[in-house]
Amino acid sequence: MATQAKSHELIVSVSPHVRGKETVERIMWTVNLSLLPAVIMSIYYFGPRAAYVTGLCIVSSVLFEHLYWRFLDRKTTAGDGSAFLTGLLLGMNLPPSVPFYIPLIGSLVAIIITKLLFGGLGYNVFNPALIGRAFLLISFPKLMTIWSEPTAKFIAMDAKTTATPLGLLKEEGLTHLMEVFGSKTELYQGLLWGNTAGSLGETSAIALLIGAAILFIKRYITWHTPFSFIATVGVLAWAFGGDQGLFTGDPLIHILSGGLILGAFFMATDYVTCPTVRKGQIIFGIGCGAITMLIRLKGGFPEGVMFAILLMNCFAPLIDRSIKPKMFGAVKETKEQAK
Amino acid sequence: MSLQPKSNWELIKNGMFGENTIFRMAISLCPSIAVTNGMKNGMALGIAVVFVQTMVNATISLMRNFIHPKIRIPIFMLVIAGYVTIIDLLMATYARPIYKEIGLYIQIIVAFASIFARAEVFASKNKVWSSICDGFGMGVGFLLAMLVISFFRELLGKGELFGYSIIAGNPLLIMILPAGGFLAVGLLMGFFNWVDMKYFGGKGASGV
Amino acid sequence: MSKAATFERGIHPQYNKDLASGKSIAVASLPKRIVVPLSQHIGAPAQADVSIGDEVKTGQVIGTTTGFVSSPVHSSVSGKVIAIADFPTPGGRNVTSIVIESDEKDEAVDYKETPDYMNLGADDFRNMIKDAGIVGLGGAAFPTNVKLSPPKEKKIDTVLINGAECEPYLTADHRMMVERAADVVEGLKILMKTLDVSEGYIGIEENKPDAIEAMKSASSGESNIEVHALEIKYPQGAEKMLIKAIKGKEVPTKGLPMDVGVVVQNVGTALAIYEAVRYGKPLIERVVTITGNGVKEPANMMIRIGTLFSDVIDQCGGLVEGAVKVISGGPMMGFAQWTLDVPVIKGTSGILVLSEKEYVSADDYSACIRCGSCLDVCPMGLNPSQLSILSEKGFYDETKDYNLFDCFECGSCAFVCPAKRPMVQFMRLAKSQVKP
Amino acid sequence: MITKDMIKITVNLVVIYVIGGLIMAFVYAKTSPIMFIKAKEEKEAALKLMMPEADTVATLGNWEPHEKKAEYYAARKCGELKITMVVDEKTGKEKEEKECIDPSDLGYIVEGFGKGYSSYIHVLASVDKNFIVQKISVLGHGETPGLGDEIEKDYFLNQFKGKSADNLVVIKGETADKIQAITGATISTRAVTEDGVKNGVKMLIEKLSGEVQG
Amino acid sequence: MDFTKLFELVVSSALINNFVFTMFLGLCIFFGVSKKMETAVGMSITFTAVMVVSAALSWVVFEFIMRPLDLTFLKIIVFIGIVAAFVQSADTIMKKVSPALYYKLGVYLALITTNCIIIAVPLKNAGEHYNFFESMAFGLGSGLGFGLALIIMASIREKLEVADVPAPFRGLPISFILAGLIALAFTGFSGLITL
Ligand SMILES: Cc1cc2nc3c(=O)[nH]c(=O)nc-3n(C[C@H](O)[C@H](O)[C@H](O)COP(=O)(O)O)c2cc1C
Ligand SMILES: Cc1cc2nc3c(=O)[nH]c(=O)nc-3n(C[C@H](O)[C@H](O)[C@H](O)COP(=O)(O)O)c2cc1C
Ligand SMILES: Cc1cc2nc3c(=O)[nH]c(=O)nc-3n(C[C@H](O)[C@H](O)[C@H](O)COP(=O)(O)O)c2cc1C
Ligand SMILES: Cc1cc2nc3c(=O)[nH]c(=O)nc-3n(C[C@H](O)[C@H](O)[C@H](O)CO)c2cc1C
Ligand code: SF4
Ligand code: SF4
Ligand code: SF4
Ligand code: SF4
Ligand code: FES
Repeated sequence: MATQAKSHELIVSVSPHVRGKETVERIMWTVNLSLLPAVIMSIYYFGPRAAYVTGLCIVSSVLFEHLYWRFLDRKTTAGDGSAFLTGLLLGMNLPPSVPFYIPLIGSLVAIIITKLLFGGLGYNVFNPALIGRAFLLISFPKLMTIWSEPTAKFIAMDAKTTATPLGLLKEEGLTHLMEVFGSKTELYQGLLWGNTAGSLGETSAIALLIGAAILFIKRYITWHTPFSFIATVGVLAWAFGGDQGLFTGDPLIHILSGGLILGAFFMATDYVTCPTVRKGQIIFGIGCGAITMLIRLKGGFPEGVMFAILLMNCFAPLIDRSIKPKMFGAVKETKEQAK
Repeated sequence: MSLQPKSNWELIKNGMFGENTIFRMAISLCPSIAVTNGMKNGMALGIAVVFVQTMVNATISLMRNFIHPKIRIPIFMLVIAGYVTIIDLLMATYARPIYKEIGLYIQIIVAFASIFARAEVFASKNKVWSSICDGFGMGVGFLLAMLVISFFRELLGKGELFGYSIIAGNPLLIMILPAGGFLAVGLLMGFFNWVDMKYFGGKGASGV
Repeated sequence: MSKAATFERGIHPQYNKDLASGKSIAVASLPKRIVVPLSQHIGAPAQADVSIGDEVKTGQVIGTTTGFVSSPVHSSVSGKVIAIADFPTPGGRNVTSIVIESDEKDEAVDYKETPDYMNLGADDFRNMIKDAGIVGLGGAAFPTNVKLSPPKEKKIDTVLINGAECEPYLTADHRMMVERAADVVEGLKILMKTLDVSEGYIGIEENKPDAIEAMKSASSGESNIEVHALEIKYPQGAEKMLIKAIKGKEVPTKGLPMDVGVVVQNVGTALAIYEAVRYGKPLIERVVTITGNGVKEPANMMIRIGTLFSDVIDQCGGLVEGAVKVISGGPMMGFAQWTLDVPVIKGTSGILVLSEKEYVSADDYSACIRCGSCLDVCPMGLNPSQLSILSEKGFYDETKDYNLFDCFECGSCAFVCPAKRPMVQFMRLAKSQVKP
Repeated sequence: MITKDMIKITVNLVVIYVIGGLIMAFVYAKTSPIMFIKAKEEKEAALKLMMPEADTVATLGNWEPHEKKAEYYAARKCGELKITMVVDEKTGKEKEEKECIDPSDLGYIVEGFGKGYSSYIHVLASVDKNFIVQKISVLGHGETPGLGDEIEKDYFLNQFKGKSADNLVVIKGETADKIQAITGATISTRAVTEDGVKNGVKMLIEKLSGEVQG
Repeated sequence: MDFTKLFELVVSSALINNFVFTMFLGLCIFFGVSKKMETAVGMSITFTAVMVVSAALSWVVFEFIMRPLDLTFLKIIVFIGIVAAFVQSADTIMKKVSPALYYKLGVYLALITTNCIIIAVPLKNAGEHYNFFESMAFGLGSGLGFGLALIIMASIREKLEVADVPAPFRGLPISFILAGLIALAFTGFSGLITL
């Protein structure tokens, strides 16, 4: 029989025998791509230095990941795009003017200590890029808080340094911030386009939102974390952020600045380090928002997104452990058991 | 805990390496981080521990035949607390600048599991001289661990050793801060395990 | 009805039903040799009632029941018993089977026809169904008469006919509903009478409008039978999901449909019941979809139980060059076959042959990246990510905290997993290591 | 039997505790006077350092910045310093006793606390009779190493010399007549300058200016 | 009584000056009992309770006996004695009054005396001259902070249990690194309250 002759070549595997088209690589590279608009804006405003710093982060991240697996004699995962993404996000979270060893140390901490020692992609507890940045901020507090003025000239080697909008808000108050920017509209415009001082990738809200839209459409991220995060920040900023008493704050300034957009859409959503259960993600987002505002308004740092996400990373396993998805048929069971 | 007689040198060596309080037994961990942000502090506390551990072992061993087993715990506590009080007072008097920084941790030596444990499992059952060697070994093991950790932390975190500037440039400030302490101990522990596994066929620290 | 009924979560795979959905049910040629496993159902295996060398007729009982949850088997051809031995089955196990060489006459035993069958009582129906060897044709092959004998304290009020056919590729139920609509409705009426219920439903996914149409017109005279269009979503056909979609009720965890007063039967089962009651015909053949890009001429065929896969595939023009995988059942839950010398059994709803280009390798999987997709699709609302990790690392006991045994292995989680993790394998592994 | 055992245990315990207690008490008795003297000497030395040309420093009073106990002092120059040797009653040793005759105020020293980044910063500031800052020093703090702890460095402390209370204002950026903030540690700088020193000086002015002018 | 101050004291000792992450006390127990969630929770409850009570007891003894008699140099032995005695009697009472609770939490009681945190609280109270309520607030905050640290750590370590941590780092080393990263995250709270 003709058919029988082929029998021995049949592949046997467990069901299901068809699979969806998503792969880890595809997801990671798409996220990378969705950050492209923000990268372009950063190069536009901060000049070639932006490309240099970000590039250095990416190259060293991927390299560290590769070398680590080589050292352990295991298959490298350097090509799956996650190390690239970590590098990219780390770069986007650095000030433009850092010396070359800062990206290298940041990548080392992010990739080796935070990600690979914990078992690699999928096992890390903390957001690698953010730990990288926190480590750098604590280690080199001065270098990490020198903010160049965006010049929008492609060649800006020795830009003037200035303060970030949130830094101004915290140190000098809203009125001073208005003086610097002229009017509220100009401030919002600056924040939307990225024409303000800050980390490389966090300044242009529009570019980031374009990227976030791509991720939403592809369903790579859901609304739960970013929405609850941003909404919490907005409400708390409105309630407590004003200097004329309760409910006089300006939520938009807080939402558009200090890396909140970048953090809420691209970093708090990191699969590995946020809860998997969607309900848990809402709690995670609210926690991030609350801590962000606590730090911004009362704490020692002008911006709180990074620490808020890292602190909630600590709680993610606890959340995942306590919040279970609603199980099919579970309601009835409890009722019956009650009887 | 093996009770066959060991030579005194073996006892000391065992305390220093085989049963190193911090890297092997993972007890008395607090000071390994709290006072290792500079070699001076690390060494001071280490020496205090060598003193207390040795003296406690010696005293308990001397008294071992007079202590009624029912009241052994309060007695051990008294002996330990006594020596800790003595070293505390001495340092408060004669080493004031260091005491200002690490005073609390000197007092806390009283709760070190390693000291109590050695008194219980070793000194109360062995001759004076062996007990002294055991205590001394354990203490020195602790001191060594403190020196190793504080060496890295001070060098990386301040670019200094014992307060003397060694490397210029921006140091890794985090290393002398809380987070850096944990990281340094964790990385060193992992490194020692790796060496142990790769070159001595060990299975790594017993851990907790 | 305004919006198609459905359940929460689930997935949307590529359906690929048009390969065979237009093909009318053809009657397969009589097999030269059949292999009839004595255990084609859930429960105790049947006991051989014939010995080597015996002559048998079509429809003759060759294996008898041995317990309450058990089912007899019949010969599907006339001829001679030539062997009784262990043979591979599509489920992957080796099962004691009776091999019969056909004399190609297809001489049948006398079937007892009952034209006025609607006057019979429930117990008569149960006996007829039991004697006909009818088991669930939806895949699980649970003896139907057992399902129709619920314990007294469980009041059944609804019978659901499962015409969802949510598995991609498969079209057997679809064709049955289009071509045999009236008979299926009769089967449902018999079921309703057996269980003394007044509500009957037929649930059909919206991608089979002709079937919905046919069933609607066939049941138009019956006031207590309703046809429901269902959203196209896998696993719409799983009985718990179907009940949720149509009745809005959730079968409690670890419970059975009868806990919410429902009995679910597959379209094919209803048809087989009708034929058994009306014509006295035992379950000796069933409709099977032979499909996939790996087979030359996809088809829906009425095939005698015991016919080997190789015979069936030969009738469909054979395999194409580059056919890599043969699956008994659908692509989501079916079993991959290592040989084609396995028989079509009562539970075989399809033979799917995947070509190289449809095949996705799942050898190379990685750690769970906690994307949460599997949680979004698991129809049971489980946490497949956590379950798979615990099972992978050997923490079997902990899987029970995550309701391992509520997983019915639909494969939705594996389908969406970007890390390509063999989720169903992990679930089965854990299930084999702990007691429920 | 049992009572006998109990008594034995109790005696055993009591004896050992008493001995232990005595040993500790002995060490304490030996060390505590030394500790006390050293602490006093340290304080005196610190105060002296604030105004080296003064012969004596006398406590004028105390105040409570941030509800913490702090003192202020007058630094005096003596018209004549009489040194006599007396025998200490307690120790039986001879020691110097200074007597200041016809003292005149050179200036004042004030102890203050400033609310910093992560701690209250303990400072001493000396002013001349016109309340112009002469010198300040940081006695203790818990600020971040590498950032806030730059307040201990001379380049920062030296800025204060010659400034009046009005000029004790922190400026981020270059400044000659005000106090320049340490980069990355504005909070600590403010704590020292505006909270610690300036408030202290203001308090001195309030308390003493009448006296001085009068 | 100044409630704001008390509240700040609790928050500060629980979050900002967290015993584990910024003061490095109680590490042996911290690493020892944070492997399983259940033990972590049990330990947290026991700990907080013991901490508050021993802070109060020690304060009374220190202020009313030791200080008037100038016996402050005995504080180390006295405090550890108080804690030990309290733990011992709590053990006995609990066994009698609520065997169920004893069965759940009793094991942790035994662990407490070899832990430096428990002695650090009264020592610090004495050193900072806190009043009675401040001492209790400090004890409470410290206990809560320690419990929080234990619970976070346990939940993460359960996750790490299934992770591919390289062999030399498995167990204690990775836990230290983890604690370091948590401490890094906790620096976010620094500067929130100055005490
Ligand atoms: C052990 C076992 C016992 C069952 N008992 C009953 C029963 O008493 N009544 C009933 O209606 N169905 C019973 N079922 C059948 C299930 O309800 C269900 O129809 C069958 O498992 C096939 O479902 P599936 O094809 O969705 O997997 C039983 C199934 C199993 C496996
Ligand atoms: C994931 C899954 C999908 C299923 N899909 C169908 C289906 O589309 N049609 C169907 O008749 N049975 C389907 N079944 C089986 C049903 O759950 C149920 O067993 C069957 O409808 C009962 O009828 P039967 O006893 O007549 O086979 C599915 C089962 C599972 C677990
Ligand atoms: C880890 C860390 C520790 C800090 N410690 C201090 C400090 O001790 N003193 C201080 O004034 N600012 C400290 N800061 C900085 C403050 O948050 C704040 O940014 C700064 O005081 C503002 O000063 P600038 O405007 O000069 O940057 C620290 C920042 C970090 C990241
Ligand atoms: C939506 C999304 C967001 C991500 N965010 C981050 C991030 O903030 N930082 C990072 O290092 N990696 C991020 N990654 C990449 C990846 O998840 C990360 O490298 C893992 O945490 C490493 O195990 C992200 C990936 C996705 C899909
Ligand atoms: S093929 Fe599977 S999913 Fe489809 S009807 Fe049959 S059992 Fe149901
Ligand atoms: S296979 Fe199990 S866990 Fe996965 S989706 Fe289906 S029911 Fe859920
Ligand atoms: S779909 Fe796969 S990778 Fe995503 S959470 Fe589930 S198991 Fe993990
Ligand atoms: S629990 Fe096991 S035996 Fe039962 S259906 Fe699932 S895999 Fe099959
Ligand atoms: S040394 Fe602090 S608990 Fe062990």
